[in-house]
Amino acid sequence: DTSGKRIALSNNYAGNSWRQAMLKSWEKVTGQAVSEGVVAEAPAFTTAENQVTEQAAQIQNLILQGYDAIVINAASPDALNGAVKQACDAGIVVVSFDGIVTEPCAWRIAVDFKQMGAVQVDYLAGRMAEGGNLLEIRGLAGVFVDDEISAGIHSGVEKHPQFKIVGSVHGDWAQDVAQKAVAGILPSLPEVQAVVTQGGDGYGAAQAFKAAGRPTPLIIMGNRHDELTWWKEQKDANGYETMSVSIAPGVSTLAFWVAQMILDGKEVPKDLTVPFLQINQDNLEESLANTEPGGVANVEYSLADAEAVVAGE
Amino acid sequence: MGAISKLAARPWIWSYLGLLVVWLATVTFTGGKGGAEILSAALSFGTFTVIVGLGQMFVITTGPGNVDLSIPATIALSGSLAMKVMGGADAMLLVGLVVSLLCGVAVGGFNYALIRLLRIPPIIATLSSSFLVLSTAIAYGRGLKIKPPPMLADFTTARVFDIPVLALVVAGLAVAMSVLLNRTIYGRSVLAIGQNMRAAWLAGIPVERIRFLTYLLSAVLASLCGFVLAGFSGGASLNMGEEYLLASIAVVVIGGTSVAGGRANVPGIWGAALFMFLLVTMLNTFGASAGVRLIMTGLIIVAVITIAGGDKPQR
Amino acid sequence: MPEAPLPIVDFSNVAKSFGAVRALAGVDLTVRPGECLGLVGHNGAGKSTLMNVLAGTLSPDSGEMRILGEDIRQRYSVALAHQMGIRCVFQELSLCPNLSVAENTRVVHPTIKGPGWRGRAGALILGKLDEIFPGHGIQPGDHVGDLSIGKRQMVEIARAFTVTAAPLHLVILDEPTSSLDAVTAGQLLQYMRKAIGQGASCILISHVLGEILDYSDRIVVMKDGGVVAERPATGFSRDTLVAAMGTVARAPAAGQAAQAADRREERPLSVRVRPKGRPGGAALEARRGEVIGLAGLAGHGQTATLLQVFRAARGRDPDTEVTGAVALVAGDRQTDGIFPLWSISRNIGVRSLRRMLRGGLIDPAAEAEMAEDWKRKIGIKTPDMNDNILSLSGGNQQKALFARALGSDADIVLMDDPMRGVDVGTKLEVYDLVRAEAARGRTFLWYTTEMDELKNCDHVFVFRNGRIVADLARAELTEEKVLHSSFTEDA
Amino acid sequence: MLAQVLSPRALRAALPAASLVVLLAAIFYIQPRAMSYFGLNLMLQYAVPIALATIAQMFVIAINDLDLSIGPFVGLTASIGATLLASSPVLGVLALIGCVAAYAALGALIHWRNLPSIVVTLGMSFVWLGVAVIILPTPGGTAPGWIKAVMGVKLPYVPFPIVAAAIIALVVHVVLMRSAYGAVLRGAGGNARAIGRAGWSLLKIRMVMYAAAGTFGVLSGLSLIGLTSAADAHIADRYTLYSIAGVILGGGEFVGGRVSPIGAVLGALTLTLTGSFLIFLKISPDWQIGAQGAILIIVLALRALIKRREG
Ligand SMILES: Nc1ncnc2c1ncn2[C@@H]1O[C@H](COP(=O)(O)OP(=O)(O)OP(=O)(O)O)[C@@H](O)[C@H]1O
Ligand SMILES: Nc1ncnc2c1ncn2[C@@H]1O[C@H](COP(=O)(O)OP(=O)(O)OP(=O)(O)O)[C@@H](O)[C@H]1O
Ligand SMILES: [Mg+2]
Ligand SMILES: [Mg+2]
Repeated sequence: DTSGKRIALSNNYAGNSWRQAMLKSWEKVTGQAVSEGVVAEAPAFTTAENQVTEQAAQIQNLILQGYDAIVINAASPDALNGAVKQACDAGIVVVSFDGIVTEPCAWRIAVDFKQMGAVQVDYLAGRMAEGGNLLEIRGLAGVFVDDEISAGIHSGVEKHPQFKIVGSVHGDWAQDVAQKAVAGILPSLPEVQAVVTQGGDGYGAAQAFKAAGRPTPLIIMGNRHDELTWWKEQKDANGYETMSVSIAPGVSTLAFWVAQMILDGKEVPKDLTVPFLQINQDNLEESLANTEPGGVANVEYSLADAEAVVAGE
Repeated sequence: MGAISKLAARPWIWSYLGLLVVWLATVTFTGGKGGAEILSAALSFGTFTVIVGLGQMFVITTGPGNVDLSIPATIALSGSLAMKVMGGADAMLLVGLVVSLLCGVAVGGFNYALIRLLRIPPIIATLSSSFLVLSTAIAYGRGLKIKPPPMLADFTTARVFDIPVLALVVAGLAVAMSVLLNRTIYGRSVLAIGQNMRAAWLAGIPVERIRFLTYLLSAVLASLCGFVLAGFSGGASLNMGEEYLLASIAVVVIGGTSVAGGRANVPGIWGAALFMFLLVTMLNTFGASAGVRLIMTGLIIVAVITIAGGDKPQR
Repeated sequence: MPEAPLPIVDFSNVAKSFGAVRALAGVDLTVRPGECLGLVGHNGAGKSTLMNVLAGTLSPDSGEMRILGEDIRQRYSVALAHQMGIRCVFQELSLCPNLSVAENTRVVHPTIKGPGWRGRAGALILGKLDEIFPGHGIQPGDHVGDLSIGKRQMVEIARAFTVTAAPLHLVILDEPTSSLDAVTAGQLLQYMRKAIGQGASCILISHVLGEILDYSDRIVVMKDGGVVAERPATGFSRDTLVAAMGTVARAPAAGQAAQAADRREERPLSVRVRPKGRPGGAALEARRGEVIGLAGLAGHGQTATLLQVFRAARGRDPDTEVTGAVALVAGDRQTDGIFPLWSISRNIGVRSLRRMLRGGLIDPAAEAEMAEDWKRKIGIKTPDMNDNILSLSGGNQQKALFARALGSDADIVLMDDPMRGVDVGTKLEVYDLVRAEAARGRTFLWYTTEMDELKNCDHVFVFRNGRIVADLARAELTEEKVLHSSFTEDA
Repeated sequence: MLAQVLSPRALRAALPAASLVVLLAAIFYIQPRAMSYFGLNLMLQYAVPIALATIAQMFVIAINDLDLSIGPFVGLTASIGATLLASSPVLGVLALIGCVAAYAALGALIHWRNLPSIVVTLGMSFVWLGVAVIILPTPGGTAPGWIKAVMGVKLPYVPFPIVAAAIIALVVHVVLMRSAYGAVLRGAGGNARAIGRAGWSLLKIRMVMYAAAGTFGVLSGLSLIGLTSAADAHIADRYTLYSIAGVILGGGEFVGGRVSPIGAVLGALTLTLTGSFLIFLKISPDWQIGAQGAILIIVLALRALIKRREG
């Protein structure tokens, strides 16, 4: 019975639509859980600045407030270990997701980011047997996720040597930054057959190609509403075909249920993997219909879903 | 000779020289390919930096310690407000523009109230207010991505002879701002206050009214930037202003405006904005890694300012 | 050997140019031990430049420089000057406002360090202040920024006379009395004589010719970057000195000041300041066309009253009535007056921008016209009004500030000890200008510590501790009365 | 005597301490559990690196410059600390000395060419970040054990962060505010020309101040990894703004050489605690960022009240 337990969400950033959807999902699912008496309280805390130190201080404050479990989307995999260890030492259950922490005492709900990169090139190899020039749009330099996805993409290119990365820019996972960066490098590039991305930047890339008057290449999309909408428009207009890979922001709710299960005394392995969200040509309409304007394609978890993930299904 | 030394004394010349060098380096690397397109891209993206840079320039010119750090948050709030109000309808275009500008007026007024009534140093005042503004944007917009009205989107992306129309409009705005700075009582007052606030007051300048107008101007230009930027990039987002924090300051100062106040320069802002864009483009083109790119960006900024030299020592 | 002792300073043919301006055109200068050299000359004659060269803060373009017989031309610097016992009280203040008086003393004495340095520096400066300015009321722990300009000047002067490791041979005083009231100035000059009696030397620069004539042994007159006369002080009279400086001596036009003093009630009111808060003071009243003097010791509320009027003209203040536009001529030109990045003409025009508008924009031609107009009227010494204001000498900068106020649309002109650093000839011209403008209906409120200037006023209010303690009409004005009121009701 | 205690100057000097006390009282009221050795230790740990960075910024502000690169610089030194210093100590120490030297050289460059410090440090912020990204492409590394030990030390009665903050404040106070050369250094911020005319080398003064800033930047980076045990190139990006805010909260001013080391440290503590305060308040996530701004405004508004009383 966890009806007296308190679970806190420690979040380091709220400045983009993915994080906003993540917080919204959390609010929705935990709100219901609280009203049903599953847990006593499940507030979310966001730091003002996307900073490790601020989040570490935040975790320490949550320790002080005596929460039973802390669910973390971490600003850095290693640098929060000190604070996480302190939480564990205080007898608090720590579950990290999306931005996971490496401290062994915490649970990790990880996304296979490498795979997220590799699968893009695999998909391209299926679509263009003869290969071609790739433009890579990366995330924020110096951040763990960016490196992982990029490594996955590069391993994919090694596997399919008919592809060649002719340019690489940092789009910071933001549509307008990506647009600007792509617009800058585009004039110097030869014809680009496909764009590999990290999500959130596909629409910006499309805009940049259009503005430069270049033919639109095959752009791997993310899961934001604008990206899916653009894809749909292209599909309807000229049968444009691509795919989208992303992480569902609702993974925060999975983390919530995992924390609840641990508090409930259930046996949960320390490392869990969630599949990333993939949208294909045929389930595009359905995903788009389920995504509200301005939001991102999402999956929210129920306790049953969580139990299934824990059971390894 | 005389002409050259006269030109060299112009503080903005260095940013244009810098952009020329960087552009040549890029074009040389690509074997002469895409030179015009790169410039055209620089024009269309530099435009946004110029808009906020103009406002930041007036603020910085009012004296040491004056800087507007609320620009990114204002861009985000104004962009999302306008997009939501317009809801993608052409008919609402003017309403959206007015709402966005009013948002700038509100932010500017709030900034100034903090500075004046609570005597908070501008850097900290605008930083604090940016947190509040961003929160408002989050609470109100939740990062809502509503498409801009087609007319706005078309206007912001339109080109004549490969020159972005928006860049032409903003060039006009820059000329107007240059006149405002050099030929109006307001502009003179800003320059005077930047050199010596007390002397300006004693010379009969309504110091506080001018500072108020300046913070207002900066915020209104930032919200205008948010409006067109949202139109240009197909909708507003919460973090769309982030990169303009440092960029707005950098273009102003690289463009030859004195951070000590009292000396401002409009043409330099254009040069610096294009230079900054071309610099990133050049390093992207060279295929430099993120680390090398950052280092080169920094070193080139330092090199440009070192060659240009600082303020000449006064008696 | 009965040979004359080695001169402390022996300069010959020292020259210095700033761009096109030839500030020093080959100057010869000697200073002997135990003498006070008076240095006079019109504004921009090159006095401060010469002193800067002597103090090591400027290096000359050419010339020979010997200090205590040593040829130091090649390696001269501020530090060396200090080592050789040469100190300078510069025309602009050289204190750090964020430091205490003791800390400012330490700054010029590298040898004061180690534990207890603060106490030693404090004792050193306090001792010197007590010696020069008894009753000064300055504490070593006071922050210089909190002190009035007069007190700062006292600190700086006392600091120049303090001695630690380096000897003291020569103290340069560049217009030291310009921010001091008559009493303090007297104290300083007295002390200076005492120090000279003890073997030190001084160079005294001042536009108050009485000081020069009374307190120096030898007088050097500079004009346009060169020395034009050099004689023992006894060889000059006031008139010959003025003549040597190149200005035509004129008797101050005191007579015409007293106009319509008895019918002042009939004139329309320009300014009325009722005493604020504290009881017992009289009200200040100025009527149209009057020149009103604000007298008393420095820092007794005159400037504050001017600022009160200035503020009241722009807003509401129940205690202060102001009936027209005001303009202010600042005396502390560095902090209150000039815009250092601007040209002379912009500095003059800033108060009159509204008048230069053509179609909503400032007309550069109108601005240039105003500048040229005033260059002529007030004789600003510069090749080009578009040059930076800082290229002017101190006195000429002050003239530009006069031009700013007199050229404006103000009905009431506030003058905050505006003649600091203005040479005699210019002063006389300005007096005339003020009289002429007053006759045309302008009202002047004029704070000054100089008796000569008060003689140009229709009415004088004497200030003490922020209040008006005496109200003297032109006819009753005497130096004794002003001094007497300045010091009454106080031990 | 009493008049002196109540003088505006004294009140202004007391303000940073007063606002800290008020904030602490509010926190203790909302969350009594914070009022313990454990609680204070947790809340104030991260104040140590911020205080060090604030002191670094203060040295630069003292001579009327502004350092927009201190955050990335701390990130760089943290990255060096978690990689080079741990793997090959000699190389690591040399690299850190190099960092300090680079700062001194920056000061020399700014002086030599009379450059605006804002632009130069803005440029350098990219350089520091770039070097950090090259040294540490992905977050990680491990802090040397001795740093972790120092930062994790448990003192009797008084939590380590409080002692550390007091030591930092006092040491810098003695060096900058009480020493004979310190007076000259500050004087350069008040009236550089006067200091030059008194025969001091302004070049040397600027280099000394920048080197001091660099040194405290290094200390900040090292203390930071002592707490986090790993580094990240972006770990301290926000320290730039924090440090500026800390100096101002501590009663410093941007121009005129008016700074206070004790105030700066108190300002850093205050900033750190505002974060805690907010979390204890439990505001809606939408407004948490805004509330941080609101608290900054409230604390600074107190300053305005006192200034107004000054008249
Ligand atoms: N005694 C003074 N000395 C110098 N400056 C002053 C003085 N009093 C006020 N000021 C300056 O004037 C400003 C406030 O003056 P005031 O409230 O009259 O505004 P203003 O400049 O007249 O503008 P507005 O016309 O909009 O009221 C302050 O910021 C200060 O810089
Ligand atoms: N740094 C400078 N740059 C340009 N011109 C200068 C500079 N310093 C002095 N001058 C010029 O040199 C000349 C001599 O100036 P200086 O200050 O020595 O005059 P002064 O005799 O001290 O006058 P005053 O009595 O007004 O102080 C002036 O014409 C002045 O304009
Ligand atoms: Mg002079
Ligand atoms: Mg007013």
